[in-house]
Order: sequence, then C-alpha cells, then structure tokens
Amino acid sequence: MSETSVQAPPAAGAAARNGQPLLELQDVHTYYGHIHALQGISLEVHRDEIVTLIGANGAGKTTTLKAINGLLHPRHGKVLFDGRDVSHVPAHELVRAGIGQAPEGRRIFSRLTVLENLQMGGYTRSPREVAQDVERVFALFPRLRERARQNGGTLSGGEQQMLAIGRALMCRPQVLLLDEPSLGLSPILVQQIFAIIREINAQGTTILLVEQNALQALNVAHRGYVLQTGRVVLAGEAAALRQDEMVRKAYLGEI
Amino acid sequence: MQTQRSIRLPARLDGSQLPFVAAIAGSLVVAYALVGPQQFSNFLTIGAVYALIALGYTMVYGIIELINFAHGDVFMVGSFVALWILSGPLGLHGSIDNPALLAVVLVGLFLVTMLILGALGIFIERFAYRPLRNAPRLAPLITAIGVSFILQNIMQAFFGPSPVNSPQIFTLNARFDVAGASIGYLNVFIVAVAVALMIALQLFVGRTRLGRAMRSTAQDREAAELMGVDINLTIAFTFFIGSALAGAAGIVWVLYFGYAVFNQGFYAGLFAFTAAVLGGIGNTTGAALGGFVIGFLQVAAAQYGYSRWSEVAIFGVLVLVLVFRPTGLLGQQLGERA
Amino acid sequence: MSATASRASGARERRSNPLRALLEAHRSLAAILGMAVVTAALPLLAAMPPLNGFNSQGVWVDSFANAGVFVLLALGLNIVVGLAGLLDLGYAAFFAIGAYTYAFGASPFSGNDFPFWIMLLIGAIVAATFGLLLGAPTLRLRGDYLAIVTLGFGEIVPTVFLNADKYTKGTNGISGVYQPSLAGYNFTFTDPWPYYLTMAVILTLAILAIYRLQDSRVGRAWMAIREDELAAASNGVNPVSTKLLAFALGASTAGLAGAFYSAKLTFVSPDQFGFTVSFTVLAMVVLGGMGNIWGVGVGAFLLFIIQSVLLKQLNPFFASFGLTGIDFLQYQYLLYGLALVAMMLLRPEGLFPSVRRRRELHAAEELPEEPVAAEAAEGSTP
Amino acid sequence: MQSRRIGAIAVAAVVVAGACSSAATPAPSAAPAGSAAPASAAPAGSAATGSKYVTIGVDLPLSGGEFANGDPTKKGIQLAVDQANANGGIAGYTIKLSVKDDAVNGVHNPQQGATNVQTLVADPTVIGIVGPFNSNVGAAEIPITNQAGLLQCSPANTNPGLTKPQYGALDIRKAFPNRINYIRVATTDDIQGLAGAQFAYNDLGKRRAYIVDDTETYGKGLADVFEAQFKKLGGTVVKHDGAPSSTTDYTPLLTAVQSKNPDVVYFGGVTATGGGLLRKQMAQVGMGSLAFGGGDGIVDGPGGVEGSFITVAGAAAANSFGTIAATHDIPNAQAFSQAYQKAYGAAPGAYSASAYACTQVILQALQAVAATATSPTALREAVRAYATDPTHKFNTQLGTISFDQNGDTSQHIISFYKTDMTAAGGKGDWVFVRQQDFGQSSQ
Repeated sequence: MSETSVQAPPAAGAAARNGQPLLELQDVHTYYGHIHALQGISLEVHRDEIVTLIGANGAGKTTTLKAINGLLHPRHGKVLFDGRDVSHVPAHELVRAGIGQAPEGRRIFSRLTVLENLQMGGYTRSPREVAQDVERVFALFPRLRERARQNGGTLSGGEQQMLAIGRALMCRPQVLLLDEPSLGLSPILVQQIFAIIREINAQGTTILLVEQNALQALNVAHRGYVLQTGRVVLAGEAAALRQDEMVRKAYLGEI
Repeated sequence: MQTQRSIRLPARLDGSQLPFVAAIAGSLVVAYALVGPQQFSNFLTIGAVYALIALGYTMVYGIIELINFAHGDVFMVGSFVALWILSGPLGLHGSIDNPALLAVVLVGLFLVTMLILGALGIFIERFAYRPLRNAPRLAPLITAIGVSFILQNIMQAFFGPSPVNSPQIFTLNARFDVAGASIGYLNVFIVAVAVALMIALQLFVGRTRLGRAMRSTAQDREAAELMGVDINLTIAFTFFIGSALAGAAGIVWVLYFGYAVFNQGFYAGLFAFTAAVLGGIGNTTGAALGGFVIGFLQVAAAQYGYSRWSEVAIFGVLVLVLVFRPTGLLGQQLGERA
Repeated sequence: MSATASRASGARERRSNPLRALLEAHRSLAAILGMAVVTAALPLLAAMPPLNGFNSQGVWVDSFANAGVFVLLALGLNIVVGLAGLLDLGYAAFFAIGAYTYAFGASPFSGNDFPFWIMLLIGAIVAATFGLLLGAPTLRLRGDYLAIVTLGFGEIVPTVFLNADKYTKGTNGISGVYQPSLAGYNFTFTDPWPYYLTMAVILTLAILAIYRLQDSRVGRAWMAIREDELAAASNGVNPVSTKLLAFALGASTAGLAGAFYSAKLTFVSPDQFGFTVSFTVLAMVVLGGMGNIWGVGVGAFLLFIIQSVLLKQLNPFFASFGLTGIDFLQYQYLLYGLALVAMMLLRPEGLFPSVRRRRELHAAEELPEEPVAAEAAEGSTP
Repeated sequence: MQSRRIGAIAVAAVVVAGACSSAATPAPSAAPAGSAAPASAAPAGSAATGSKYVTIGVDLPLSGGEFANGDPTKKGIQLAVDQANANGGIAGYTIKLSVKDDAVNGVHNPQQGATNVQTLVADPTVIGIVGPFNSNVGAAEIPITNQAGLLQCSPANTNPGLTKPQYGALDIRKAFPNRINYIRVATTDDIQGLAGAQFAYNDLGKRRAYIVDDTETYGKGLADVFEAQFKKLGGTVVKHDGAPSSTTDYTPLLTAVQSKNPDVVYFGGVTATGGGLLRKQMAQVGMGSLAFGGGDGIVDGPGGVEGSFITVAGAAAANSFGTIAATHDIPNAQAFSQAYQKAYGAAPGAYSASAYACTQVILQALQAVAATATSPTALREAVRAYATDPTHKFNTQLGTISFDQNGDTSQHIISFYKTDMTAAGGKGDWVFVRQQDFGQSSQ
C-alpha cells in the first residue's frame, strides 16, 4: 500500500459539518517508555458524526483513544475538545466534560451488579438523572433490565458489551468512544451492536468508533481514518474509503 | 491491569447467604460451649477490637494492594488521641455516672477521634504511599515500615515510653448477670459499637455512590477512572475510612483497657493483619470474621492453659486455613475473571 | 515479558559497554576480584579519618564481620524476593534455625562439639529442610498470602525455641557456644580478623553461587515465574519445585548466616530473631535494589552500619556541634523511619537497581495491555 | 526486659520516711546532697588537673521502649561521676563516660551489646563498664569482657546463670573461669523467689497461688522459683500461665482461673511486661480483692511516677506485696534522691540507685589502686582485681557490700513491701514491712 493513495484530506468533508470540530487531535505523539506509539496523529470528529478508526494490530487505535480519554497524555501535540485544550486533563475530569467510553475488553466491574455498573457509569451525575438514564439504557437494552441484579461477571459476552455501552451512555457523553465493540461476538450479536450504535447516534450522540471489523465500521460510520504504525495513512468519507483499493485489500479482505 | 481485587460484601441477605449465616451461628454456639459465657464475652470484646483494625487493613489492601504495616500504629495514635481528649480538654478523671452525659461524651469522642485519625490516614497516604503508586510493589511496604517507626517515635516523644493511664469513663462494676456470668455493660457497648460500625461500613460500601466508586476502583482502577472516578480522591477516602475505624478501635481500647502505650500497635496490628488474611484479604466481612476468630483463639488458649502458645495457635490456624483455603475463609476464588 | 526477551536485551546491553562485557563474561573472576578489593579496602578505610574517629580499626573490623552476617542474610532473601518474586516476611526464622543448630552442635549445653566448618553446612541444610517443610504446602499461595504465612512462621519459630525450654534453655538462651578453630588456631573475641576473613570467604562463595544460579536454567525459571507464573508454567517450568528451590536456597543461606552468628556471638536466645530482623533484612534488600546482587549487598552493609554504628553516634556527633541538651539517641528511630521513607520516595527501585529490573519497571509504568494483549487478541478473532 | 528493678528503694525509702508511716525507717543522715558516699571517699587535696582521665563505659538500652529503663539508670551513673569530678576527681583522674546504646530497633540486642563492649575493650582508658541491663545481653558481653579482663558491674541483671557455676556460668566466663570480672549489686532471682514464696505462705497465710510470668528471663526465673518454693512450703499452685509481654488482655487468663479459687496471684515480671496491667484487669474481672505479689520488678516507686506499677494499676494496686533484694535501711537514701532530683528534675528511676552504686564500686576501686598502676592496662587489671576481691568492702548507696567468688553481691537481704494507697499524699506507695537476711540459702 502506498501513501500516495491518500484521497480527500479530512477537511474535505468538513464543508458539510459547519464550524469547529467537537473533538480534534493535532499532531499527537505519545510514548510507552521509549516506544514511539503515536507518531503525529491528527484527526477531527464533528458533532453528530460517527467516525471510525481502522487499522491493523498495533496501528495505535486504542492508543489514540487513550490519548483522547486522558489515560495517556501526549508528549507533543494537542487534544482539543469543544475547542478547549484537554491534552493534560486527567481522565476522570474528561468524563465530566462529556467524553464517555466503552473501553476495549469491556472492563465490566464483574463483582458489581448490572445496575451498579450502570450507576458507576453515571458516577459524575446526580442520583435523579442516574435513575432516569438507567431507564433509558434499559429501554435500549431490555436484556440488561432482566439481569439488573446479577453480578456483571455472570453476563455473557454480548450482554457485557451491551452493559459496557450502556454504562458509557450513563454519563450523557457528548462524544462516545467505542473500542472494539464487536470483538469476540457472534455475527448476529455484531449486527445488533452496530444497529444500536446507529440508534445511539441517531439520538444525538457523537461517536468515535475503533474497529478491527473494518467493513462493519465503514458501513455505520460517516467518515473514517486508517491508521498504520502510529500514523494516519488515509482519511475520508466512509463510502469513499469502502471503495478505496488499498482499504479493500488490506482491511476488507478483498483481493 | 492488576489481578482482581475487591472489597466485597454480601449486598443483602438472600438465600445464598443462609449457609454462611448458619455457619457463623453454629461457630458461635460451639465457641460458647467451649469457653463458657464469661469467656464468650471476653472474646467478643477483644475480637471486636481486632476486627475494627482488620477492616482498615483489608480495605487498604483491597484498593491498592498494600500491606499497610503502619496501620497498627495508626490505631495506637487513635488510642492516644482518645486518651488525650478525655484527660486533656475534657479533664476527666474517673467514671461518668450520668448516662446522658456519658452518651454525649462518647458520641463526641468517637466523632472527633475518628475525624482526626481519618485525616492522619489521608496525610500518610498522600506523602508516603501516593508518590510510590507506580513504584515496585515493595517500595511502599518499606515506607510503611518507616511510617510505623515515625508514628511510634513521635508518640513516645509526647507521651513517654511507659503505659499512660486514661480515665475510664465507664463504671467498671456496672455489670449484669446472665447465664451465670457477670457481663460488663462496657463489653456490651464495645461489641455493639463494633458491630454498628461494621454494618455502617457494609451499607456505605454496598449502597452509596462513593462506596461503589471504592469497589470499582478496587476491581479495575482504569475502568473506574473512565467512569469519572477520581482515583486519588477515592484512595484517599479509603484511607480515611480505614484509619477512622482504626481510631474507633483505639478509643475502644482505652475505654476497655484504660491505658495507651506507644508500641501497642505492633502486636495488635499484627493480629489484625492476620485476621484480615484469615478472612480473605480485601473482604470486609472476612476481616471482621477473622478478628473474632483470633480473639477466640487467644481466649481459648488462656482458658485451657496454653497462653504461652497462643501466638503459635493463631499462626498455626492461619497456615492451616490457607493451606486448605488459599484465599482465606471468605476470600474470592481465583480465576474468577475471564 | 518472557525470560528470553529480557535476556536478549541484557545481551544487547553487554555489547554496548566493553568493560562491562569483559566483567560479565568473567563474572566469577570479577566477583572474586571485587570481594578481594572490598575485603582489603574496608579495614584500610577503617584506619583512616573519619572512620577511625568513631572506633578503632579492630572494632570496625568486628562490626564489618557482623555486617557480613546481614549481607549474607540479604543475599539469601534476595534469592527469594528479588529473583523468584516471593515475599517472605519471616526470614528470621531460618536465621534462628541456623543459629540454634550450631548451638546444639557445639556448646556445653548439648555436650556436642562438632567442628564449626561442618556445622556451617549442617546449619544450612537444617534450615533448608525447614524451608522445604514450610514451602511445600504453602508455596501455591498467591503473593501476599504467602507473605503472611511466612510472617506467621517467623513468629512461631522463636516462640517454639522460647517455650520448649527443656531442649533450648528457653528464655535464658544457650550460652557458651564454642568459637570456631582452624588448623589449631582458636578464634577469640580479642581478634576479629579471623571472623572477618571467614565471612569474606563465605560471602565470596555465596556471590559466586548466586551468580551461577541466576544465569542457570533455574535462574531463568525464577525470573519467568516472577514475571508471569501462568506463562512460565505453560512453557514447561514447574512452578512449585522452582519456587521451593528458591525458598530452600534462601533458607539455607540464612541458616549459614545463623550458624556463623551464634559461633561469633557465642550465645543464642529466642528474642534475637523477632519480626524486626525479618523486616530489617527485607528493607536491606529493597533499599539496595532487589534482584541486583551487588546492590543488595551494599544496601545491607550500609543499613547495618547505619543502624548499629552511625545511629549510635548521634549524641557525640551533635555534641561536636555544641548540641548537648537533647538526647538524639532517643529519636534515632524517628530519623531511621524518616530515612526509610525518604530513600524510598527518592529511589523507589532501590539504590542500585538491576539493569534488567529497571527496564521492566519503567516499561511497566506506561505500557498498557493494549499492544501486548489486546491487539494481539484482535488479530486472532475473525 | 529480663531483669529486675532494684533501686526503687531510694524512692520508696524517701517517701516512707517522709510519710513517717513506718517505724523501721532510720533517720536519714543530714549530709548535704553533694557529698553522698563516693565523693566523700575521695581524699581531699587530690585536686587534679583535667589532663589525666579514665573512662567508665556504660552499656544500656537507651532507645525505643527500653529508654524508660535505660535512661534513669544512665543518669544514676552520670550523677556519681559528676559528683566525683566536682570533688576533684579520683586520685588525680578526671572521670569520663562513654555511653553505648544496646537497643536495635527499640529492643535490647545481644549482638549490639557485644559490639559495644568490644568498643569499650578497645579503648585503653576504660577501667570498667556499668551494664548491661538485660541478662541476655550480659550473656553475650561477659565472654568478651572476661577474655579482656575488663570489670563489668550490672545494676540490674539477676539471672543466676550469669554468675553461678551450677547454673552454667562457667560456660560464659570460659576464657578465665577463675578470673572474675563481672559483678552485680543485685541479688539473684533464686533468693527473691524463695523470699516471695515464704512471705505469701507464712506472713500472709496464703495457700492457693496462681502464677503468671512474662516468659522472659527474669520473670520466668522468678516465677519458677516461687512455684517450687511455694509447693515446698505446702501450698498449692492452682495454675501457672505464661503471658508474653505482648499480652494486653489478661481477662481470659483471669476468668479461666477464677473457678480454681486462688487466694494469691504472683507475677513474675516487671511492670513494663504486664505487672501493672494484670493487676488492673484483676479489678476489672472482680478479682481486685485478691492479694497480688511480685518481685522487685513491680516495686518501682510510688503512684504518679511515670510507668510505675502503682501508676499503671491505679487504685487496683491496693493489697499488693513485693520484694526488693536489698536492705531497706539504706544510708543517705534521701540525699541521693535529692541530688538526683536536683540534677535531672525528676525522681530517680527504679535502677538509678543501683547504677549509682555500681559506679561507686568502680570509683572506689580506682581510688584504692590508682597509685600502684603504671599503665592503662595495669590500671584496668588492678581495678578489676580490687573490685572482685571478696575481702574488699565497698561503701555504696545500697549499703556496705562486697562480692563473692562468683561476683555476686554479698548482701542477701530481702526487704518486703506492701502497697498502701493512702501513702504518698493519696497517690499510693510501697511501704516497708520487714527485712530478712537470706545469706544462708543463697548458695
């Protein structure tokens, strides 16, 4: 694959999306010890978009999310959220600011009940709002209502993923970071999860989706970025990316 | 991420806990039969002290996996603070016979002492442990030993190396007879306070927002952070509660034994730590249970003329329990996390 | 991280520094030379200012020999804690067992008079046996549960020596333990040099042995277990026997130290082997730099000298500044505690961390599970 | 702490005298504080320049919890030396002190003690050592000082094993079994245990004893002798428990023994290892009216003195008895106490007087031999030889004493005391009952 195949720069599609991006990364570099993990990532997510990051193992997708959610602070470059530089804001404050995340591997609190997991998701909000939002999540995932009193660890993989997404929604995020929501799920469940992602977006939540299942991701997303060894090698409208030859070869399994 | 740890407790009593409750009740009956009513009261009293200290050990361990060896000394400071309040500002010398006044003094004593001790816990965490949170595991263990030395030496400088008597505000001969035993109201009070504090802790950890935050942080610190939990604050708060409970144990100690000495925290802390491990470290119910088990072993050793061997009995039981139940009496089983 | 990976990086390090490469290639030679230099240098230093201001050379040499006991203890505990990653809080128990073994083997109380040199070995073997007895049922316990079991053992052993007074003279202790002799020369209190030199030889041999072990298959197995027991087990390392070996070797080192200790002091009593000894040795290992043989040795030496020589000089020290009103001795543990906290805060990995371990640490700080675990899993899912 | 406390005598005697509650108290001499025994022994006119000096070594636990024992003991030595220097020194020598702490991590440590005496042995100006405090430290030190021929006087050790051949002392002074270098001013535990048993059985008429010891050298030794002697007299020992000093809760022990109806409780140990707490908790479980006894480990001053038995036990200290291995009618008791009070602003500790006496012995030996010795080595040996010669008598704070062929004090008088909670202005104190010479039974 070659970098010459870069098509439309990210700004190209921005005409349709007025004004300032909700979330923006400007030339972000991060390190793990001496390992230069992100080598200058720039991307932007506009309000009401679904944006996806795709790429191979170790391309830096999850690391990019960590740079956004505050678990990892960039050594160079900036993360802007709603126009404000949040590069060095600790993770727990970013939740309050409106960045919610369903982390990779779900990270359900296995010895808290489903309800308690959801309550943890709404940790930054008032009890009354939490009670309302629990209902909202239950409406979205009826399965969770049935299992409300069960420990998180007893749920099946799909249920845990629902719980992880529901939990992330509890903080009423302006932008929802989803890390590999389809990982390890059966094809039917994968379909369900992506349907729900669409629905959440339709209800007005901006989504940044990290997926290894590139086809599904590009199907739901408006735009996408292709990451490779810590760099953005390709960016554009999802539809365009789906048609891109390199993407098709490398990520969609077509020859 | 770290291996799974948690502060666990039964959220509410349901059918699954019946065997547990039955086992506890059965053990109490056996204990009663073995040592008789008078010793039964003795063991519940000393067990309550160990249990209160053990709770702090187990909570701190649950959340940051630190064996906080200074915790026994925090308890010791609690005794001195209580002693000082009683004999200093309050200027008391003997017992308080007016029950209403006694109640007021006790409530005030517990509130003030526990607050001061909680603050001490936060202070210690902030300066001795937090800077080492990402350091090798044993580094904070060594600072804990250092803190232990510091606390002991400071108290020794203030109060001297000998036991200092405190006013015993309970009339010692206020007792009642039951089942052929003479039980002090003080004993009842101590067990009641300890049980009340333990229930309050269970409710707090089990039912409140902050309690959930503590449990989440114990299970998965990073995920909790992504929920908006301020980890530093939560850990500091855990130290606050653990130290406040140690403070309560310190108060109970001076009320019951009527003295404090700068090195009392060493063995009390050692036994309480053993209690926490016996119960399953990280598990608050287990810690309380362990405290009573150790109290019982001490009393039984005394009853049967083996007081010289009581330490051997305690640690022997500990080794046996761990050989057969490697995570303690109520510890979570390994491999629970997928 | 697998053992092979960190070995590979160690090899890279070696190439980058020729002197280090030479020394590491001939590590045994380096250890012998190093110990010889240290053994010669310490008494010389003791005869010069400022050390000769505190004590005479002979007393310093005597203190060095005593310090050697703790260096040996620290080296042994380092096998358990630093190399195999098992937290042992009752290490003094094995020290006690070694000391009592020698007292049984060579004292008027028992009526036996076996040669010191044989008893050294027997002390080590007996302690190792107890290490195995304790370890066999308990080593499958997870980290800190093991710690508390060892702590319990550390309390039980002196209590047994205390209460089994028919066999141990109980609280009075066994006195008049025989001093060593070599080729007709009897060791005495008035001449610390034979003890000092003996200790130097023992330490040199111990260091050689531990280096050999560390670089052997066993050493790699220890490291593998320390890093990830499950992975090690799936790679064919038997965790129980590997841990047992570390435990037994650590115990035998303590037993050796105990035999030397009682032969030099000529007296053993139960209260010399309490909790504080275990903790002191652990602090020595951590302060020196866990896993690093030389670091641990230096850490133990420094801490011992601080505790038993320097802290005891506080009053004369401050008096030389005209401060005589305060009894600083009384506050030595406050200072000691502050020093422990400060040293850990400044150098959490110890004074001389092993290169290998330092790398692990700093990587672990920031390294997330992501590239290692998560995205690896990513690839394996369809 | 396996030792005993002697010198409460000073404190006790003073208060007794002051309270006039005992007819047996001799009138204290009116000698001024500064001229207590040792100083007056220094001949006038020997005013020396400060250039010539000898050193007295001190080895005591001086940090951690044991500071409470070591510090007042050290001050007793300091007082004797300061008085001697103020009077122009001894035979032309100014006296210096070299103070060593044998506690490590707050607990007395035999190895540290051994290191300390090695240091003192290596210093040629040291003519004698006062110390140690703890018997097991002594067991590690005596072999060294014995080989070096350096005089050592313990103010507190009472374990017979340190001196008496039948208890294994020859193993400790192996290098020169017949060259005594270790002496002590306190009578051994075997005599005191015997005296305690006789007092409980004969004087108090008790028949059923419950014994608790602190599992340490002094306490267990004392309790074992008490048990044997009490049985020999015809008494019954209902139970003998060991409660290590880590014990804080004695109520289970007491509850367990209540049904066995003891009429006296005997404690082997010192206040710091549980004596006061045990007595206090007896009251708590309703056994407060029982007689309570112990050795000099609990006869450690009146109420109000920090850490004393009566202070710790409080009102529960009533009806207790104790023994002290020394004569009650000490000369100049009050003078010593006042001098100590003046110098340090506190009452003397339990061992201050015996430490003072040890220092007096060394100084008087120096006085006697200073003229004959030509070198530091010779002086050290001369002091040792003089002090350990059974024919020499020393005029000390504890009375006139000499040392037998094993280095034990010739004085085998045991004084008996009981608590009187009305004494010492209502704070409570030990009052003298009688004294008895156990000289015959000492061997």
